[in-house]
Amino acid sequence: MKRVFPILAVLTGLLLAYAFYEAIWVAPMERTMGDVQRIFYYHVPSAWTAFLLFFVNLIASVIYLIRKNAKADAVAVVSAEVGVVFCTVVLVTGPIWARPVWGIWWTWDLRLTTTLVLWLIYVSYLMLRRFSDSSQTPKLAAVLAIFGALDVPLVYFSIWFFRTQHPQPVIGGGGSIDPRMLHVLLINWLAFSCFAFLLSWARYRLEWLQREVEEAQALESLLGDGLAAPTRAPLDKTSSRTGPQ
Amino acid sequence: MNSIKFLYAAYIATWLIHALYLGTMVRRYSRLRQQKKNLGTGGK
Amino acid sequence: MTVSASEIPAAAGIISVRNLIKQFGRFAALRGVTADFDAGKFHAILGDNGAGKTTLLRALAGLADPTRGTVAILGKNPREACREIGYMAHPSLLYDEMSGMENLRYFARLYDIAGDARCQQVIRSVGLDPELSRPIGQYSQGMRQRMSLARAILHDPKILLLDEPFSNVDVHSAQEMVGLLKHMRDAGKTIFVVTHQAALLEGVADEFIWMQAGQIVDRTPQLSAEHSGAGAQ
Amino acid sequence: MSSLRSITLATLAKDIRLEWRSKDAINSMLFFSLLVVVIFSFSFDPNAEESRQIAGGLIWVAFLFAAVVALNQTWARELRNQVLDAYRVSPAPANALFTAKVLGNFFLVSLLEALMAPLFMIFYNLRALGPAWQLIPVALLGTWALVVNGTFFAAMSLRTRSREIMLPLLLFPISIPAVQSMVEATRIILSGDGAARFWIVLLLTYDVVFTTACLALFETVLQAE
Repeated sequence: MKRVFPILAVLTGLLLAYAFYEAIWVAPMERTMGDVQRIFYYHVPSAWTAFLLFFVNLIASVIYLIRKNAKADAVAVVSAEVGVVFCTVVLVTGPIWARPVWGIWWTWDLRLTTTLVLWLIYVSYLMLRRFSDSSQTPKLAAVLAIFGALDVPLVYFSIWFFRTQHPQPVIGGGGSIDPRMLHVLLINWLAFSCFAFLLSWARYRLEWLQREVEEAQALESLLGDGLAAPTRAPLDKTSSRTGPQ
Repeated sequence: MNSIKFLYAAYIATWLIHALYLGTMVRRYSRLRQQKKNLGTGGK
Repeated sequence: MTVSASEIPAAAGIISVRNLIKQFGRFAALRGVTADFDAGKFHAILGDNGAGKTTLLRALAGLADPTRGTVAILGKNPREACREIGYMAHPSLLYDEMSGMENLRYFARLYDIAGDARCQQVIRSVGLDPELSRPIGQYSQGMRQRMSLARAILHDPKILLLDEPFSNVDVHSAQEMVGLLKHMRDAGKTIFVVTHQAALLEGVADEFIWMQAGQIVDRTPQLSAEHSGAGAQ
Repeated sequence: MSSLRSITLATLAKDIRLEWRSKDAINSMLFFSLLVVVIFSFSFDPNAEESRQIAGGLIWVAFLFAAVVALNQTWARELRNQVLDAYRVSPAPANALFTAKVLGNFFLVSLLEALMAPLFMIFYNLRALGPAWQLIPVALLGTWALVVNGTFFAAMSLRTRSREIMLPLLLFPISIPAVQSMVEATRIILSGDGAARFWIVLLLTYDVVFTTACLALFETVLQAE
């Protein structure tokens, strides 16, 4: 198991490099916007990856609420955190792209605004996890994740209708796309998805380590009180290392 | 057209964000490994 | 981890606890409590602060979900058996701005008890006057504890879980409350009292349960009997 | 189930009686809302046409802050003596408590809005060009959207460290579509250009979706310990 991670890391690195090469040289230059349009190949895949991660978070939260197993909760934490990172990338590259093309930093474009609202929802999700330290944090966070997911379609429709009222420039342009560009886009998306998977896996192992250390400290604080409890804690002797609950 | 600057800015920004995140993860990882080692020796 | 009723062993007395572990983040409040309690007994739970007494009581009342292990009340999940559980905590669990009668009338409604008769009867049984219209906030600590006890026994539960019922209550009131509890135990109720004033229950409680570091370390019929672990005040 | 209704009414009656007796929440709410309205009026001095465009946003942001202050008080009385534990131990269904609290908050916030709206009309000398009666459903549905989620998240933030700040952090992101619908609908009604029907339908959907979610998940949040 240990060896797979570095191999996957190298493969992802190569894939990212190849995708970068495709985006910079291979993809045809866009007639109107010129080379700056190539931000598209980082901006859009990051958004799709972020939405994918938030979807994973929803699934993991629902599973946790039903079966209460700690692994689903850990996956929920990881997917939310890595999702927010990718969302940040989208929210940073968006304005950088809009500035040279339309001369404005921010446009209430449908996709960009939806991403912004999603980012706000999942940052509040992470805040809730950090602020509530009770043993029931996972349950509260799972409930909030479901609320967040229910909110997404409503956000999308409210902004979509708002856009029809006040049309504004659309990032990434609607309508059909040059097949070669689409090809490069998909390669980049594949590369970023692998990278996201790698990040999530590392973050998952970090989360598991954190929980193990937390549980060990909990036991330590009780045993460490120097109390010679006559009946040794059964937890030490009998139950094997079943991993943190 | 100086729009190329924005292209590089966007790409750099992307990897800067990912690098920052990886940095926090590595820092937390080493801090936890340290705590785990302390636990092993029973010291606080 | 809530466990479906079928998995819980039925025949093991009125309350059975199996390897109960409760963890609050880093702090393990209960570290594997396994015990059975019979009906109609008066149990005193003793131990230092942080021994897990209150957490155990809350787990029995269904207020604290076990991190691991199971708790069965009358063979059922604590929350399913809540009609048979009377819980009294250190805080009064009453509204300060309302009088005793108003409070009980509201809680009676939660238990589907209509009319004031039961409320008046219970208030009198704890030695208070039902017509007292002063809000709870202006009661003395002793009166507030008695009204809190009244709320706990309002729906005539089989099991009473009382957390520090005598704390900072004058000796006379405390003895009166002990007398009332003794009377209820004789009437067949199962009573658990978490307290630091073990001396009050000398000769009244059927069993003294000593807790320490999240565990039951000993169970003795008398207070003074030899036991290990924490001393009683 | 009759017990659900009777417990809801009993809890609501108890809350109203307590609120009537102390009146501390309603007084502080009123004064806070007045302050918000006045400060908003100072900071903007629009002419007639402009005021119709931005009044919608101002009014609803003012109501939002007043509502958050009210929602933070929802569980204050239950927290003082851990009365929630008495409720959790009883066989009473969690949704009865939740419904009673939401209705209580709804009346309180609606009362605030009813008192603040005339002030806005005066300060901004607003006169709706569009169908003014449509403001009623917008206000009712909008207030319900804020209150139902607000009460739910207030209960959720009871378990967190910094309770007062946690509620807005949880409530605002989720309420963005609702607030946007209210603001847009009000703007359309005041300026009279276009129909607010879409926004009212969206608000209705929002209310239905989140009221269902709250009723389904409140038990989990209340019993979380």
